[in-house]
Amino acid sequence: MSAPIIKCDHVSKRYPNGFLALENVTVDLYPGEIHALLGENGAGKSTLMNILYGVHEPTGGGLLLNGREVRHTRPGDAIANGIGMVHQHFKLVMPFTVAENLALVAKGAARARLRRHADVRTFMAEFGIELDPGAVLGDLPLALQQRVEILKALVNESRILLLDEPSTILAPSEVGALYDTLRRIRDRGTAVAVVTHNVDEVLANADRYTVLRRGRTVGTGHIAGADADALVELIVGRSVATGSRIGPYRTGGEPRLVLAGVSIRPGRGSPGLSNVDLELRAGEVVGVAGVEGNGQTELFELLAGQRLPDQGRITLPKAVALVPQDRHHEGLSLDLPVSQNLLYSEIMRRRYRRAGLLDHAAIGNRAEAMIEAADIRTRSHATPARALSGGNQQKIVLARAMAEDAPVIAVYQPTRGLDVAAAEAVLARLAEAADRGTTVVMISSNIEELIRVSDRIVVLNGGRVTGEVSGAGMVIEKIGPLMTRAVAPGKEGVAHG
Amino acid sequence: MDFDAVTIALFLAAGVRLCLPVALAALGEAVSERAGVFTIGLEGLMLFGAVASAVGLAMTGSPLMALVIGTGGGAAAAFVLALGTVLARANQIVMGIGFNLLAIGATSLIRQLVLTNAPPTGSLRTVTMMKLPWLADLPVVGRAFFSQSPVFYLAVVIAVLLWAMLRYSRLGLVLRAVGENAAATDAAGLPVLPIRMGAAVFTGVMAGLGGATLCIVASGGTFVDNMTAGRGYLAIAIAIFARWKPVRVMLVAFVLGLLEALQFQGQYLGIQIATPLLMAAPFVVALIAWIAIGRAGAAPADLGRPFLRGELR
Amino acid sequence: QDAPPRVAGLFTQTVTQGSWDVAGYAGFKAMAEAQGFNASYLEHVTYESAPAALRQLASDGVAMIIAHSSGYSAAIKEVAPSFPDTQFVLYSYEGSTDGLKNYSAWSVDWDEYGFVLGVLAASASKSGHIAVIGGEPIPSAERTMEFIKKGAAYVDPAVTVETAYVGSFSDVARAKEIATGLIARGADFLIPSADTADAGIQQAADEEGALTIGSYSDQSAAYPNAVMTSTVMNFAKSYGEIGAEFTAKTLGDKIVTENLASSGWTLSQPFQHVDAAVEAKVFAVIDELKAGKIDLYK
Amino acid sequence: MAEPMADQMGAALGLIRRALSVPLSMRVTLAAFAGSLVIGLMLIGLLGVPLGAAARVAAAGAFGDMRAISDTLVFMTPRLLVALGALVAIRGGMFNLGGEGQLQMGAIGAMLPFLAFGDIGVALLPLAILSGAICGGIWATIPALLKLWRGADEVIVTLLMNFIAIFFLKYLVQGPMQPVGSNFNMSAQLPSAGTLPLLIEGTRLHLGVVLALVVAFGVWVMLQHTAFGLALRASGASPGFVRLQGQSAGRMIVSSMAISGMIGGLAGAFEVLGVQYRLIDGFSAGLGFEGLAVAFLAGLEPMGAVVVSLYFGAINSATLSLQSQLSIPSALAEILSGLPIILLAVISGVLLAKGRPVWTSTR
Ligand SMILES: Nc1ncnc2c1ncn2[C@@H]1O[C@H](COP(=O)(O)OP(=O)(O)OP(=O)(O)O)[C@@H](O)[C@H]1O
Ligand SMILES: Nc1ncnc2c1ncn2[C@@H]1O[C@H](COP(=O)(O)OP(=O)(O)OP(=O)(O)O)[C@@H](O)[C@H]1O
Ligand SMILES: [Mg+2]
Ligand SMILES: [Mg+2]
Repeated sequence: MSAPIIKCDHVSKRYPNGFLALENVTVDLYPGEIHALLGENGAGKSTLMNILYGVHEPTGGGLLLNGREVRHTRPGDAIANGIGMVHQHFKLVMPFTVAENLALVAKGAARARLRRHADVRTFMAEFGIELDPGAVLGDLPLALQQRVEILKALVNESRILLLDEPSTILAPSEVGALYDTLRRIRDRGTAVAVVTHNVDEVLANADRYTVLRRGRTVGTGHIAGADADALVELIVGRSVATGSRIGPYRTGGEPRLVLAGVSIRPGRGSPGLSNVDLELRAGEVVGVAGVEGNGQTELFELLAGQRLPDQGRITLPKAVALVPQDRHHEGLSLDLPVSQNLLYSEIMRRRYRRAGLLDHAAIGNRAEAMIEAADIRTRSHATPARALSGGNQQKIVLARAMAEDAPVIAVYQPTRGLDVAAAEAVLARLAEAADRGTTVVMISSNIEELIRVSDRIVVLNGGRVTGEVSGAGMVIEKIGPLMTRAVAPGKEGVAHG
Repeated sequence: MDFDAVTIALFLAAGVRLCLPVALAALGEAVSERAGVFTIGLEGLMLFGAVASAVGLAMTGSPLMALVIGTGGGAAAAFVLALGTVLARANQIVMGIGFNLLAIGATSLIRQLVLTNAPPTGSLRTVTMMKLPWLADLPVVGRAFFSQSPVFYLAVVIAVLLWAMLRYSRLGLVLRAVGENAAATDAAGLPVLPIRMGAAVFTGVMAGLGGATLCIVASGGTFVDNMTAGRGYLAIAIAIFARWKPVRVMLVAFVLGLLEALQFQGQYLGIQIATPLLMAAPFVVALIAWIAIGRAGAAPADLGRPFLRGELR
Repeated sequence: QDAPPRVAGLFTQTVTQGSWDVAGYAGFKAMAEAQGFNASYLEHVTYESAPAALRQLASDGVAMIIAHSSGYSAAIKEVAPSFPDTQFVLYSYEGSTDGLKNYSAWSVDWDEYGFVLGVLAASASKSGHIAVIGGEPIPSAERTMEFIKKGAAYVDPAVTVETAYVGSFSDVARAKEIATGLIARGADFLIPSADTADAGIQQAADEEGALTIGSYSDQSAAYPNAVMTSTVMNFAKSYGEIGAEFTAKTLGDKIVTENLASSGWTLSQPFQHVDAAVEAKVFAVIDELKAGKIDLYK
Repeated sequence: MAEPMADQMGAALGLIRRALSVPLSMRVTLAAFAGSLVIGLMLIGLLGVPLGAAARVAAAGAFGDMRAISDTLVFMTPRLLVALGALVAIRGGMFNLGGEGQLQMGAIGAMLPFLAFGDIGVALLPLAILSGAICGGIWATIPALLKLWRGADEVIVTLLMNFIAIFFLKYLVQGPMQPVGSNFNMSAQLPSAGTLPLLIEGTRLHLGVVLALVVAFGVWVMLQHTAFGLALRASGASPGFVRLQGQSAGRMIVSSMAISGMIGGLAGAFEVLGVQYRLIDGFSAGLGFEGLAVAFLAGLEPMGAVVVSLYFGAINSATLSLQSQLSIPSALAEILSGLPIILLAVISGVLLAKGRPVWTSTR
């Protein structure tokens, strides 16, 4: 390998609130490599990427581009130096078309090359991506939006490509396609840096890795010769059992929630639901597998009581505890303190009152206990939820749902974006709940984790249930095809099988 | 009343004259809101434009120069306002309200210190009336639309240019992107703050021209304290009502101008409706129309949000 | 030697712009200088803040407060009883002082004023179509319009008198648009009665070739093509009397009527743009009014 | 028996202590006020007035004696109430620009019982206050319902309804509410039983001032110490969150606007019942927007609104003194009101850009 194309040289970053997110971090990126950046939630991965891209400026150290010192005070500087970035939270203009979004970033010659839709198609084809240039971004499913986010980073002939958690929102099959694209880009001599929480993905696709922990580099090396357990231990600082079954296989008790012939009309970018039959029983974990956008959202809304079926019947228990997919908008009220987020449902059920007013002391005490029990890392219970890392935010949502003691708990992508340790903790709590007799419905596109906690898994595809597997039958080889095999376009009211 | 051609032409012409200052300011507001900047200070910008034009008229004696100076006054004031709302990231609503209060006082003070009480003399014909050859001789429309102030023709041209700019040009794309998602525009390497500053100053140009038109074209060069009397707020309503589309802005403003002209017709005809109720009529009509439209197209997503790079949302 | 007494003036708009307040303030200032008062003034005093302003002035030891608008009447009647040592004076119109020992008013006979305007407009109009444009439809304005109609009819019962309101006392642009519309409908003489907004009416007349008048002071210089004559309020006389009566301690519970006979106001001469006959005719009526030979309330 | 009593007393004392603890952000507010006063005095100096004298007159005018203080408080009251109304709505997720209109309707409402029943003695005042609040509340509920029913954006609706209310009041005092034979555009005067009693003889300090402070305290308790307030804040900031919690964001919008309008209505009612004693055209002169600015300057915190509106009250009585004693043009009053708003907005913005927001709750 030649010289690094860019080097983060002893970089530190202290945020204005005084929090030291990076401390003396040095990372080299070489042309023609895929470099994985690993670390638990809040370790500083995004911060590092953002510094490379000019979103944040380092408070110590600097950047060396081909050995020369450069300053990136804004993304424009980084782009001018040949850097492209795929952001963890997409930077896309949703009402614009694909072509318009690409035109926005294009500079100079690139702009001239993307003038017509046909040109845009040609450009996309270079990376094996096929999209309608006239499609409005907001109408596309997440996975396709991500393709556009990647294309944007490539428009200007990037020599360095940064990707912040690109695989988090993808189904396993899509992850493969993503790395196919990345390898093509790497092979053209581009340095590719990828942030991810998935160690297996790193081992399968990356050339080198760097691990951050609490803002410091704790290890870096070649993938050849690394193994999963060692990497996980490097990431979280202790060994974590991953990949093994959590808890025993359970058999469900009395039925608690029944869907009978439920259909929901197709909506924008979604097939709706067709004739779904499902019976959920006490004390079991039912996994719902499927590629995102195959009716999961509608199913969750049905369970949440936010939507009624257009056809068919649903019998819900008195209460369903919910862990929604979008924790920032539905799971939490970000400006409320941790305590009130934790106890919101209970407060609304007329608890924690004194003389008709809120009993803040009691709320604080109860919240402290829950924070302790759920291992939520926060400065205090009065800290606004906004100031917590994603993993810890998710723990709040889960802790609240658990505390409701509802007969059914429905969770939707509960570990998305969480580091290994945080994800393990979430799965363990769900398993415990089922052991205590709660019905757990877990909708997820992560098949591995579904297999590890579920007692049976139903597969949603095109709005229909294309199959159910249970016990030892829960293997990727069986579930994958059910998820991805083409189904006849969903016609309302047509029964399957 | 006899609905002959002349009456109708005069009525339409009055609608045009009444709407012109507001329409100009509303065009400006539409642009800054497209770029994500809510210019509540529009009223104040119009006032600064008006007082600058009056000062310009007093100094140069030329109505044309007065309009230019008024436009410049609005732009300068908008630059100062945008230093607060765009660069310093001040809350756009608060800043606008404060700016409007300040503008009432400051323009009055300027008038007292700079302008004498004597009303201006000399002809303002060059800016109040310009008959377009051939077109002005057309029946009805000739008198209504082609025997107007040159500022009106300018406004129509600007509206069409803005429409084309927003729809077809790269500048339009970038401007809309800044209003829809400033963070994405920034990540695309484009200078968000300068773009917003530019849009805000353009709003000042239009509001300044609007104020100058109110003072020079509509009021014969007389500056009166707080002479905008709510027209800035009305212009904001028009910009939103028209969903930030320039040509629609002109049409909505014109309809409101007609409703205002209709009040006068009502008064002339001795219709027994109290003046205040007549004056409320345009607002009632606008409200009803707004309710009828219902869930109109979405506002620029980043409208009113100060841009902070790397902000956690 | 005692410190000179403090007096204060209250104005609804501003003393630096328009006609009513500017001319009134000039009278107020001249009076204070002549009498050696320590004078100050408040402008832009809304009727909302008037009671507060009056209370503040009175409790500050201001000995005489002159309010230059009839709209202040209610505020004075409310505040005056609490401040018996302060003299309150109102200029414009007042019907009754409610027996207050510290309230006096110089009350203009707006009925007569309107009548004369009607007479002069009807005499000057060639088309027999005149228009009156008021600010807001306040009762005193409506009443003035009634008397303008009477005056016009006195000259020629066939004269058409159109009336309209701007809806504001300061919106020059609206006033101008309304005036332009009325001229287009055939009016060739416009009577402005909208305070600061008068400028728009006079401009419209000036541009469209109609006649108009100046209000409260001679405005012929501003609109030389259009102003036939101006009403000239004799503020010097009225304010002079107020100052003298204050010094003589004869103020309190009195209403002084200002009209043609008292030289409270007059018309500037010579008339422009019309035959001498018109001027003669108007002044003949004025003389009859002064002599009490015309009953306005018939 | 004494046990819960003491408990409640303790709770009440705790509440008061928390209400009075001045938040750190107040320093910024005070800095902006001081800055604008300095600029204002410099302007006065430029007009040729000795600075010392101006400062003395201004200070005495705002706080010099009982009368000055009561004037300041009387000017504070409507601004405070409008701000409280605005912040309740905004906290609840409705961008209520309609303070001006709600104030007009409140003023109209305050006259209705007298016009309907005449002088009916002690019952008149409470009826008038109630009627003012209800009229303001109804006026503000309309935009909320229109938003739910038609999706009509409240910014435009409230803005337009301001104009409608202003012209409606104008119409009333020029016509239906004008006593026969009157020479002025105002309604008949209220009988003394129907007005807010003066608290100190020789001043204008009326009961409404105290009631406004009580309302401020009440709003604070409601927002911070009741489940309803918690739900209101949560639904304003995160409608998706409360929906998932099984609550109706729509109901929250309606109730926050109703409360907001009632408080805004009180602002108008107290002006009529405590200051004007009658309905006068144009009595509010932009109070609605000033109140909105106060709400934002206070970071949408009720106790902050007390401090900020007090400043505006002081500015108003101080400039009145400056005018009446030094004949300083009234334009300066507007400049002095506008400056602190601008300064505070800029300081807060700069701090926000530096990553240290003054107020965390402001959206
Ligand atoms: N603007 C900010 N101000 C203050 N603290 C911040 C800011 N941005 C990030 N942080 C904090 O800095 C730390 C590092 O954040 P960063 O986003 O880099 O983590 P990460 O490694 O990308 O985590 P994740 O896996 O959750 O994406 C976290 O504790 C985070 O909460
Ligand atoms: N956006 C933010 N604004 C203000 N403060 C923040 C922000 N993000 C993080 N912080 C502060 O940084 C601290 C550390 O963040 P974080 O919760 O990520 O810690 P952590 O222990 O690294 O979490 P994790 O358990 O995910 O590893 C937080 O407690 C919080 O006070
Ligand atoms: Mg963390
Ligand atoms: Mg991250």
